[in-house]
Amino acid sequence: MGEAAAFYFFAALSLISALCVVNAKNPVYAVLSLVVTMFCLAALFVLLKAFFVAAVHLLVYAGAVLVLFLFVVMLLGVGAEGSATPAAGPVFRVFGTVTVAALLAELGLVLWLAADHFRSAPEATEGTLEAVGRLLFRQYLLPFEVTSVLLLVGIIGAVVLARREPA
Amino acid sequence: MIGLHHYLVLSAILFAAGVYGILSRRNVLLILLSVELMLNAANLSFIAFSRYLGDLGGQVFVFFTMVVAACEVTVGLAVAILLYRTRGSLDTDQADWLKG
Amino acid sequence: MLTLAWLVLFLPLAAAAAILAGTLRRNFLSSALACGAMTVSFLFSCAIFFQLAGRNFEAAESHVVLVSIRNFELEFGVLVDRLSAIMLLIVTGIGGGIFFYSTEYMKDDPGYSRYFAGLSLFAFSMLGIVLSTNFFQIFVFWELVGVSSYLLIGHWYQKNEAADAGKKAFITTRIGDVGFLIGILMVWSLAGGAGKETLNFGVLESLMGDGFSGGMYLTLACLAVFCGVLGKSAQFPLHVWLPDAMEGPTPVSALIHAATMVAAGVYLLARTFFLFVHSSQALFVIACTGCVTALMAALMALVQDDIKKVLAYSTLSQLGYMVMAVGLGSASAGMYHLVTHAFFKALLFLGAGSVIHAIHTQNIWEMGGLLRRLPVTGWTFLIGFLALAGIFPLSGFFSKDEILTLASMRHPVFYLAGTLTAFLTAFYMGRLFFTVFTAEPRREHHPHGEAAVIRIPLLLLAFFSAASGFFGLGHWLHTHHDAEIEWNFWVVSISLIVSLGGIAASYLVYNLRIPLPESLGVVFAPARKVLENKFYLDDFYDALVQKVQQNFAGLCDLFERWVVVEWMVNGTARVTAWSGDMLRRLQTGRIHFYALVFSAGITALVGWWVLAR
Amino acid sequence: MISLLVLFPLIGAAAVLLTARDNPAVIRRVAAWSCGASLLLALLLVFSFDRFAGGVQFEMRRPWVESLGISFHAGLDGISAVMILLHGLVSFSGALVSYSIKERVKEYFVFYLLLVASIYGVFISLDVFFLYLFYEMAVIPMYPLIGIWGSKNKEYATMKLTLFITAGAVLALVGIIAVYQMAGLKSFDLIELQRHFAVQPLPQRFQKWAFPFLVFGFGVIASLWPTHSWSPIGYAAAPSAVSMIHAGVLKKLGPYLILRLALGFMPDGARIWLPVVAALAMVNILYAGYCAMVQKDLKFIIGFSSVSHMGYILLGLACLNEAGLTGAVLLMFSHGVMAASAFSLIGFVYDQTHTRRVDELGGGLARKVPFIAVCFIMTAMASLGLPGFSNFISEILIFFGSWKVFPLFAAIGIFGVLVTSIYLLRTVKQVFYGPQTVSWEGLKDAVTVRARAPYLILIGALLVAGFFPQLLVGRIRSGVEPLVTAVRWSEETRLSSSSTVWKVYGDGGR
Repeated sequence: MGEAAAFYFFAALSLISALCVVNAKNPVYAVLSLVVTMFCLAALFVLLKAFFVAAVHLLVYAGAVLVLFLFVVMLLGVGAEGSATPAAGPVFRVFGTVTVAALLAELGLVLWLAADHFRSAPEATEGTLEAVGRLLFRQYLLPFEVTSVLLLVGIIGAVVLARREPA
Repeated sequence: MIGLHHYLVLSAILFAAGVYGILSRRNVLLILLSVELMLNAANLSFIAFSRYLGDLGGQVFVFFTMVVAACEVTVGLAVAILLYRTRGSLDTDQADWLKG
Repeated sequence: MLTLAWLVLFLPLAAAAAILAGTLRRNFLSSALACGAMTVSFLFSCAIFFQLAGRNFEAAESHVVLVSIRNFELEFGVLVDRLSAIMLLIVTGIGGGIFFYSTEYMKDDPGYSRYFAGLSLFAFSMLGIVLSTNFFQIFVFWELVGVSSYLLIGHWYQKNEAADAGKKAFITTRIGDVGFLIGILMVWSLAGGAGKETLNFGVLESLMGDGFSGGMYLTLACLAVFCGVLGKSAQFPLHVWLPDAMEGPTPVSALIHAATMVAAGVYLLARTFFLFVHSSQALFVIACTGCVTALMAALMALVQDDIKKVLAYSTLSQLGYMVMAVGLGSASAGMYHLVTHAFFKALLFLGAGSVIHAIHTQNIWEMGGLLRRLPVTGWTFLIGFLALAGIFPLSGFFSKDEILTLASMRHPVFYLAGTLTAFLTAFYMGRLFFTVFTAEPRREHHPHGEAAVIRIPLLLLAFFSAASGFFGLGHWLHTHHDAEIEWNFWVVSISLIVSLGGIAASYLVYNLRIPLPESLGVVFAPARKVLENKFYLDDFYDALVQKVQQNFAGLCDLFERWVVVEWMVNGTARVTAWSGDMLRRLQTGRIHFYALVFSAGITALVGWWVLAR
Repeated sequence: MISLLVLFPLIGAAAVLLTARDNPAVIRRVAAWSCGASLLLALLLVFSFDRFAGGVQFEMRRPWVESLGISFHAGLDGISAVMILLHGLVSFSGALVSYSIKERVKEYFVFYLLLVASIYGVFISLDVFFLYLFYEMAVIPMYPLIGIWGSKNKEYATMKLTLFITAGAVLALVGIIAVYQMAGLKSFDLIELQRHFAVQPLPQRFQKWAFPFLVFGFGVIASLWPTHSWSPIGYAAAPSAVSMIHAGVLKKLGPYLILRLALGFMPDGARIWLPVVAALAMVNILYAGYCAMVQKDLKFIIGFSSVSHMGYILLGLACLNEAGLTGAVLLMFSHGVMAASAFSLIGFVYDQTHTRRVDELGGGLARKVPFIAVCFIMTAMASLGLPGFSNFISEILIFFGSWKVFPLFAAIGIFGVLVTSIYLLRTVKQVFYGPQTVSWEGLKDAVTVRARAPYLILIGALLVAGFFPQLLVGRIRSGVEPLVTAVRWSEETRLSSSSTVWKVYGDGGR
């Protein structure tokens, strides 16, 4: 019962905050709402017994990514931003809404059609640090190492892009 | 007991919300935020499947997704700064250099 | 014997190649090579003739296969029989004389060596025609004589007229060759139908023996082959090139455009007469063509002022006789006239050449009284003239009367036309002879003398012109395909009288200069105009080339420029550019638009995928 | 050994790359030597080719991508033996003619040698993949060669030429892949495919739609009407040596590949479609001939003339009998050599007078440049089918071959020879004969052996092949016969002639 209650609570909260993200006038609010979403998602991960991922998730998203966002938002000036970013034009809005609705309907349809497959009971797998670590450093060693290269490239890219031209 | 499809439905809605965000906002930062939302919706499905199929590979994948997302954010934000610097605004409609 | 024939064929080619390869700068060596090769060829030809006589003139041939593809072979060989043996003697004999004559005539020419290379090439080609064993080979040499004639007519290529004349000769004869080649292909098909795909004369003759009937197809084939004759032997309506060809050096005119090449058509007809005898319609067309040519050319000869042009039209007219004879059913009569004509026409041309060489003009009205100044030329010219007019007992008398007798046996129209031509011939030749040699000169000349190399060929040819009627060649050449000709006293005497009448008339008018009534000139003025304009045929052809051909070519070019290039090619390019321009507008540069299209696309794809299940 | 044909020019190209830029004499010599080496090897191969044994000789094979069945498979049959000889002659003469190139000598020769190498590659490849690869490789150097070293209108011309050829190649590629899939052998090997099709031919319906892809795709390169318009302007703009290679050899790749791939794979399709090709070839012959008649630029005249002559080659192919096919291949050789000679001679005059316009040259050049004039006249004579040059033999063979199948077309073709002689003789007259109206002080005749060599080689080759045609005909025949056998088999067993797309078979064959 407790589990179900927790799920519905966090699900609802994450949905609300997600809607805030996409609808907020002020970017700062949007970022902060996303932080809430991330917390809820982390909580859901915990419910799914993915402890390690939940922890990393919190660290990376709530701790790093979103802070970075906030920095940028602040750096580029918030006040001007709020009024200077009206939503897209009406045509885009209408088509966007229709597209999203259709997408949602499709996803729902897929889930409904495939509902039978999801009836199986959950296995007793726990995403502990040890279990995930074993997998990462055995089976996925090479991809794991490659991600470091990716990160390096990302860093360099960001530096190159954001660097002020000397002239 | 919470079924797998609960998570999947939630993931779908979050994903759709992200798409909506991308389509309806013109601020680069907000678009990037929406992308984050979509990525995390996908992450949620991964974790849920991983749990219900008993395969930890899904969690590893989420890990990789996060790396990618992190990179994407750094580069994306750098681009946003660059955009702001050159065009004086974060409005994507201003950034139409590639107009044919 | 056959080895000798091969040598006869290839010696002149070797001489031509040697001159081109090595001795272009050494004039004497060049002419020595050419004349030497020709002399040896002549001696070998004599040897061949006697060997053949020793074998009772039984035909012999040898050939190599040039190309063989499955059941299809192109042969190249030598065929020695009566016909080719006599032609060998003519070509190498008269040709040799003309070679020697040329050494004097051309001596100061800058293109001396080139000239001899051309002559040797011509001799090779002509001998090739004579010795051909099959249609393919004769076509090969047919083309080669065409090109050597082109080169020799255009020898003085820096004169526009000469260059144009060469071109005209080559292209006009090639028009005939189009038909000739088609004819060869048709004959090939016929032979295939008769049992063997071959072009060999001997095999064809045995395939198409008595009782062979090819029907309409054969007639068409014969006429197509005859097209080749039309071109090379300058028959109406393709005769226009021959008068123009007089732009070439005079010995060339004598050799190619009088004695040998133009006679090749008649030789071809005689050689392939076994085909023609099966188609009376084809023969009729041939006879008509010959008849028209003979008469028309004789008429045109009446008004020429250029000594060589008179002879050229005379050649046309005599060729018409020969072709008519073949068309009337006797190839041997045609060949007979070919042989005698070769002698006296070569003689006349060389005589004319001697005159031109001496006084450097070709206009007969600027000449006169030359008999005293150039006695050898004059007297031999007289012999040639009388032989051509057909005066007893010179050679022309026998051969021409054989043709006239034959015509009288067939249809009075041919006979009348032939006799009229005989009269005209006598008249225009008389006009030429008297004006040039006996009449009072209108201008003083100081001709330099006649060199020995000019005199000797003239004398030899004069001898043969006079005597070759007594060799019984007509009978000797007779084959079972030819019509029998019965000697007819009346025909002979009438033609003799007519010729003498022509000479007499010309004597009165041109030697004694009897004043003619003014009214005569007025009455004949329109006819004279038509004749001077060569029956307007040249103008007609010019118009055909200028208006029809050039305009059609221009039309093709316009089509190419505007339809193919501008419309199709550049049009395609423009459509591409335009569609690119249209598609460019899709690239709004606005990320929202892309995102929308992208997600709508994904949605649509997923939807399709879902609904498809 | 056979791959050396390709390697010599490639090595040459590498050597040129390594040579210092300021040493053009060495660069030219290296290029000429490497082309010469290939020519010698080609001569050696052609003359040691056993024409009685026939088939494919000097074979070699190296597997490359086994999963797709691609291997480097090289060898010569009767047809390609003659073609490498052609290419050897033309490319060597072209290298000698290129001595007159003065700008960016190094780059020029690198591209030139690459071009030469890839064309050798096409002719020796017996693997469809490599065939196509080399073929496309040949197009690449062509683009800069014309675009950089060309003359008037070069940008337009090179663009047009490259696009046309590429478009044709793409069309053909569709056909090739279709055949590959349809055969189901998982092999690109030409010999294996042909062997397979001999036992189990492609279905007729497939052949009916796939054949046009190949034949019209390669037809573009053969300048089949109406896709010919790249050719005159391309030649006019290209530097002499490139015009030589292009008109002489590259253009012959079209009929060569039609013969190799289209006829070799799809005899039924050939029987259905070739009458259409023959009809278009007629348009080629007459239309291009008449177009040539009113051109003022010498290269345009020869360009249209080559379009016209391609008509004869295609007519010969369309006959589908020994005489026609042999004639077509021999004409590919003869016309290739002749066109190369014509373009090199025009280039010689152009280099010194800087004009190619007949009216500007003013006539009478025979006195000024007798050697060039003689060569040009001989070339013209070869082109208009004078006996003694191999062009004559090949045209005669084509006429004999086509007379049985398309008597009307044969007659038109013979008439086309007349058209050819009209415009060529007119050109000769206007340029070389008559009085000289422009003095051309700087115009010098070719006197040195090196300057004369290219013309002598080319014209000599025509004469040798014309006097001893069996030298080449015997070899060609051994290559052509299997194709004819396949066609004959198709004729007898599969399809009555009434189902051809276009019934033009008359009864001229009686």
